[in-house]
Amino acid sequence: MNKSIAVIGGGASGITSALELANSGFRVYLIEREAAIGGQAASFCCKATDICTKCSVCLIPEKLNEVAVHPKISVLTDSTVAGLSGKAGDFEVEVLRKPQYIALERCVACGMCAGVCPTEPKASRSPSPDAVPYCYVIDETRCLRLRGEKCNLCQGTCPTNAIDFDREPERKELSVSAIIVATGFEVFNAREIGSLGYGRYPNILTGLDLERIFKDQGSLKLPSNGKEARRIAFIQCVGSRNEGHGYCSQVCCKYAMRFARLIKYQNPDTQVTIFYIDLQTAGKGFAEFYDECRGVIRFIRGVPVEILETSGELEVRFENISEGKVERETFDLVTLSVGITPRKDSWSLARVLGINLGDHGFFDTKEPFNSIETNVEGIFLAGTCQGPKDIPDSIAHGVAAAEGAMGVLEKCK
Amino acid sequence: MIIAERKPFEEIKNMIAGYKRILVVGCRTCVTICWAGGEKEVGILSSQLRLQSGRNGNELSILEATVERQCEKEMVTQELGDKVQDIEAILSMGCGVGVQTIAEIYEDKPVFPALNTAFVGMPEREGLWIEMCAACGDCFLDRTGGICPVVRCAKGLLNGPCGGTRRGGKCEIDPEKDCAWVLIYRRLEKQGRLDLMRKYYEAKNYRKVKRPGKIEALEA
Amino acid sequence: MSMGTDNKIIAFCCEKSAYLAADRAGRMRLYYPDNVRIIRVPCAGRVDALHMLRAFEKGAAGVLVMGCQEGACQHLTGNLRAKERVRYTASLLEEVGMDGARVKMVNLGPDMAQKFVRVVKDMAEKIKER
Amino acid sequence: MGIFLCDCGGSLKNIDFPKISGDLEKLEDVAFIDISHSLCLEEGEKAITSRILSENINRVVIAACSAELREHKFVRLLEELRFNPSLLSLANIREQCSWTCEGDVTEKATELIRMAIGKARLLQPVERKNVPVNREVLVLGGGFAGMKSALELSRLGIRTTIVERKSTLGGKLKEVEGFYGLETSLKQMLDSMITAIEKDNNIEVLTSAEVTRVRGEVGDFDITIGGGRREFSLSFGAIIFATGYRTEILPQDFELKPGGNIISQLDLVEMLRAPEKLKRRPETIGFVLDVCDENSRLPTLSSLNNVLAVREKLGSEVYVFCKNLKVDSEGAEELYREARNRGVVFLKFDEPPQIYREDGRVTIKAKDVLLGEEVVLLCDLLVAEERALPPEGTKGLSSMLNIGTDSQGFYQDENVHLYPAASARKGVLFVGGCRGNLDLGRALTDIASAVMGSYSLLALGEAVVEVEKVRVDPEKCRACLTCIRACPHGAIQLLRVNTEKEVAQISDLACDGCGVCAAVCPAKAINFEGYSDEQILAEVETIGG
Repeated sequence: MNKSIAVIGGGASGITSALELANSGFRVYLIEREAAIGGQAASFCCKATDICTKCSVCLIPEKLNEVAVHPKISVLTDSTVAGLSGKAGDFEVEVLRKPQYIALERCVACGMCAGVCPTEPKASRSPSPDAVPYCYVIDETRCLRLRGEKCNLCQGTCPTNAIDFDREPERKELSVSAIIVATGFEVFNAREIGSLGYGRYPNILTGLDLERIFKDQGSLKLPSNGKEARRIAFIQCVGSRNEGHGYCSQVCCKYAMRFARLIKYQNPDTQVTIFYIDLQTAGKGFAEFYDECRGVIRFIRGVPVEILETSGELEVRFENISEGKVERETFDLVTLSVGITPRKDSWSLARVLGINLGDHGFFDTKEPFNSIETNVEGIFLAGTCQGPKDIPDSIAHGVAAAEGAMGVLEKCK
Repeated sequence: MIIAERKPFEEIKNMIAGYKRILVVGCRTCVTICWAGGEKEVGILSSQLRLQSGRNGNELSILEATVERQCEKEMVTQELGDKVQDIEAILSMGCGVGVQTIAEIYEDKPVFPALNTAFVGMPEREGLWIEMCAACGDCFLDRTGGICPVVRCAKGLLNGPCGGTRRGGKCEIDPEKDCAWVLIYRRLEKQGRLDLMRKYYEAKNYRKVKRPGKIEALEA
Repeated sequence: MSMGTDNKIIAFCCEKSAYLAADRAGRMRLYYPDNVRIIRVPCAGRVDALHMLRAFEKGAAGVLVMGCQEGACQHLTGNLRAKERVRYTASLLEEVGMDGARVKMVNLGPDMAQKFVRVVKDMAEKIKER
Repeated sequence: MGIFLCDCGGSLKNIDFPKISGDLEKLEDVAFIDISHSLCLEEGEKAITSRILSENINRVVIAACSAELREHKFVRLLEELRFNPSLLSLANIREQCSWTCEGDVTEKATELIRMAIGKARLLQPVERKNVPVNREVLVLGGGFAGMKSALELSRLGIRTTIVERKSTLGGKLKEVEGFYGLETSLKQMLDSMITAIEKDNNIEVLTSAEVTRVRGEVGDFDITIGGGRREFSLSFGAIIFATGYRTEILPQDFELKPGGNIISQLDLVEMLRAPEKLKRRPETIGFVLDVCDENSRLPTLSSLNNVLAVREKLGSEVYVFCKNLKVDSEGAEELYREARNRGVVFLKFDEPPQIYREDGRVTIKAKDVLLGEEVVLLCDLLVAEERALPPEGTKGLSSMLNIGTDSQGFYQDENVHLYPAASARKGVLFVGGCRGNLDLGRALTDIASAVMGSYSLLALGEAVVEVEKVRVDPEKCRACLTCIRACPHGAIQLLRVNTEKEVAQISDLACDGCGVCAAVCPAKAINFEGYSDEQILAEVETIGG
C-alpha cells in the first residue's frame, strides 16, 4: 500500500493539505490547473493599515514556497484530472498535463526570452511577481511559432535552453491511496445582475477588482479618470443570500470593511458607505476592528437594486430601511461585494471522481458536521469547493482533510 | 539591588570635553540588570560619543571595557590593567561605588560618572524599577508589616497616615501613589496585628548613623 | 569616518515581510535609489540600538527598520519592540545633535512592494536635503 | 572561502562580473571566485560540487538571486557534500540589485558581496541533532472537543491523558438536546464517545482533577496535576486546551433577573426535552439577540436551532429580536430560511429593546427597522441572550504558561500566524470554545489542526533541532530575567546549568529563532549564530569602506 496522496487544486487549502501530509511522511502529488500554484488567495492583497486586519493573506506566500521546496511534494502545474479508477487505499488517477513549452526545472526567469519576443503584448509572459514556481510561460494564443509561423527567437536566446516547442501534452498515471479535492471557488459574476451595471460603467468594481488594484498599484484611483475617489459605496450580498445562492458567502462583509478601512486610512477625507442586510462581524479579533470601522464608515441597512450613471456620477437607488423610504445617492465609485459561488466545471470533476454535488452546487459531504468525507470512501474535500469559507477557515479545513486522509491510510495499513 | 540611570548625554559631553582618548567602563552586576551600565549601554554610549566627535571634527578615540564588578579592586585592575596606559580620562558607567573605586586605583587619571545612582530597589515589571529601601541603617519593617514608610510615604512619617490621604488610599502629594500607611494598615489588618498601629515611635535618630558607614565582619 | 559622498541607507529587513517585499519590488522592476543596503534579519525585534548607531557611525545617512504589520508578527511583539527601539535610537540621535528622523520604523506586508519603494524614496529624499 | 557568482544566464547586463571578481580576488582569505550562468540548475550544482570537493574551503559565499527561491537548493546541496550549511552566506544581486536600477550597479553588487563576505568570515558551524520528545499529549478538558481530540490522536497512535475538572466527561454539549437536521442526537454521540474512550487503552482519564503547575518546554512539559486526594507530576510532549466556554446572563447586560419567565437557551432545551411536563404551554416565546455582544455567532446559532425545535415540539408563536443575524456559518442561512418558512417572525432593531415584566408576562418594546415603527410584544417566555465567557481557569493557566489571551479574554493572541489552533508557545494548542470559536463546525476543524500539529511534532518520538543556535553564555549571564520576560515563545527558563549559579537556558526545540532575546540582553550574553551582533555589525561596517 503506497503512502502517497493526490491533492487536486493548489489553492490555500490544497497547499495546506499537501504540506501537512508531506510533513507527516507521505508522498504528495499536487495537481494544479494553472501555470502556478496559489489559487485565488495568492492574488489577494494585504489589507493592513499598519495594523493587521487578520485576513491571513500573508500566510499564503510562505506556504507556497514551502510546497515548491518540499522534497516529498511533486507539483504538476497545467494539469487536470482526466480519469479515476480503483478504491480507497489503491486509486489510479489519470492526469492530463498541457505541454510545458518552457521546462519549469530549467527556466531561471531571467527574462531574455521576453526581451526578444516580437509579439506585443509579449507571448512569453513573465509570471506574476509572487508566482510559484517563478517561471516564464508561453501563451499559445499569441505565440507566432505555435500559430504555425516560423519563429524561434526565444529558443535561441534562452541561456538554459529551457524552451522546446515540440513538447506534447502528457498523460500520467498516479497510483495513490487517497485523494483530496481542493479545487476552490469562482467569484460571482456581477454581470449576471444587469441592474447593478457592472461592466457597463467603468467606476463600478467588484471585490476581486479591488484586490487586483491594491495588489498591483497599492492604492485606489478612479478607473475612469485616475483621480481620487471622493464618495465610495460598498454593496453587500451581491450573489449571496439571493434565490440562486441560498447561503451567506461569509467573506464579503469582512473584506468590504477591510477595504473600506484601508481606503479611509489612505485618504481620510473620502466618504465610505456600506449597504448591508446583516453585517457579519463575528470571528476572532474582528470585534475591535468593527468598533474601529463604526466610527469611520457609514453603514446603511438596505441593499440597492439599481445603479445608473448620470453626468459621470453613479446614482444608486436603494430602500433606506431605517427611514423607510426609497432614496437616491450619488457616488463616484461603487464596489459590489461579490460572493463565493461553486466552480462551473465542478460538475465534470464530480462525474470523473463519482462524488455528489450538494444543493448549492458545492461538493456534498457524507453527513452533516463531517465536512471532509464525500460519499466515495478515500476522497476528501478541502476548502471552498465544499462551501464558502474565509482564508483561515480554508487553511484549517485543509488540515482537517489531511488528518482525515491520514486516518484512512492508518486504517487500511 | 542598586538602581542607576544614565546621565543626559549633554552632561556627559561637557564632562569629557577636551579629552582625546577616553576609556568607557561598564559593570556587569547591578547596573547591567537595571539596563543602565551593562556591556550594551557601554556600546551605545561609545557609539554616541564617536558620532558626536565625528560631527564636529575633533578626533576622539574611545576604548570600551566592562568589569565583572567595579566595586572590587582586584576585578578593576585585572580588567583595566593593560587598557589604561595612554588613556586621558575614564568614563565609568558603574554606580557611585564603581566610579570611586576606579578613581582610587588610577588617581592620576580623572574619572567621570556616566550614571546617576538613584536608589535601592526592584523591577516592578520589565523595564520599570521602583525604590524600596533608603538604607537608613535602622530597619523597623517588623513594625509596619514589611512596608517601608521612609521610602514609600512621601513625607517619610513613622506614625500613621498624615490625615491628608485621598479617597481610594492615595497619597495627598502624589495622587497616583498609594499612601504607604494605608497599605501598612491593610496588611496588618490581614495579619491581625493592628495593635502595632497604636504604638507611638519617636523620631529616628539619624545622628546615630555615622557617615560613611563601616561594617567589619568579626570572624576572619 | 566619512559621511560618504552618495550617503548610504541601511535597511534592516525582517525576512518574513520586508525582505520578501524587497524581492517582489525587484521582480516588478520597480526602480529605487541604489544607495540602499538591505540587511536580512530574522525579525525586526532582532535589531538593537547598537546596530543602528553603528550604522550611523560608519557613515550611513539613514536607517530603516522594516518589520511586519502590527499584529501580524510571527513572534507577536517583535515589531512592537522594534518600534520602541527606533524611538529610543531617535532620541539618542537627537541628544547627539543629529536629526532623529534619520531612523524610521516601517510596517510592511510581504506583498507591499510599492510601499517598500515609496518609503525608500522618501528616506533618500530626506537625507539629500541635509 | 569560496565565492560563486551567478549572472543568471547572462541576463544581468548591468553588472560587470569580471571587474567584481578582479576586485575581490585581492582579498587574502578568498580561495577562488567562480562565475556561472545558472547556479540553480544541475550544471551550476556540478560546478559547486567539484569546487568544494577539490579546494579545502571553510566558508561559501553565493551571490545569485533571491534566497526565497534558491536558498533551500544550496543548503540541500551543501548537506550532501558534508559541508555545514550554516557556513553559507548569500547575497541577492538580482532582485535587490540588478533589477532595481537601470544604470550600472557593479559597485552596489560588489558592496553587497563584500557584506556577505564580511558576515561569512564570522559564521560558526551549527550542528543538527535529534532530541528525544515525549510522545504523550495532555488534553485539558473532557468536553466534546477534548474527547474528540483524544480519540483522533489515539487513532493516529498517540497516547493522551484527559484531565477534566468536573467528575464526569461530556462538558457543555451534554446539556444540548441536538442540532436541527442532525439525525443522531448529541447525547447518543457523547455516550458513544465516552464508551469508546473507556475501551481505548491509549487514553487515560483523570476526572475532578486540575493542573496546578507547569514547568519545562515542548517535548518535555513537566506538569503537576492535583486532584482532591493527592498531587503527582507527569511529563508530556504537548498540551491541548479544550476547556470549552461558559455562558451566563450577566446582570449588567440584562437588567431583569433571570428566572420565572426569563430563561436561558439551556433552560429552553431542558423544557423541550420533556414538553409534556410543562404546566402551561407558553403561547408566545420571545428571543433577544445582539444586546450584550454583537460579534458572537453563538446566540444566532443556538437560537436558530432552538426556534425550529420550539415550532416543532410546542408550536408556540416565536418572535426573534436581533440586530445582525450572524449567518456566516455553514448551513446557518438554510436554518434561517427554514425558520421563516415555519412562521418565525424576525424583527430587526438598531437601538436595543426595552424589556420589563408585567403581571406574569414579559413585554418587549423595540423600534423595528423593517416596519419603521415601534413594536410591543407580550410574551409568556423570554429567552435572554447569554454572553459567552472564557472558562474559569483561563487567567490562572495562561499566566502559569505565560501565554496570551485575546481581547475577549479567550485563549490565543489575535495573530494570524497562530490560527487556527496554535499558541505563541510551541507544543501548546487550543481547540474549540476556549479560543472563542463557539460553533461546532469550526470547532471540528480546530480539533483536526491541533491533532495534526501535535502529531507532526511528536509522532517520531524525536525532533531535529539546531544545537545551541541561540546560546546563553553562562559567564556573562546575570540572570536578570529580561530575556525570559521578553521571549514571545516562552522558550527561556532559569536553570542551574553545569556552573553552580542559575542562568538563563534556551530550549532549542521551543525557540522560534526571532533573536529578540539577543537584542534585549543588557549583558550581551546571548549569541544568535547566523545573526549574531558581530555578524550583523560586520555587514553594517562594509558600507564604511
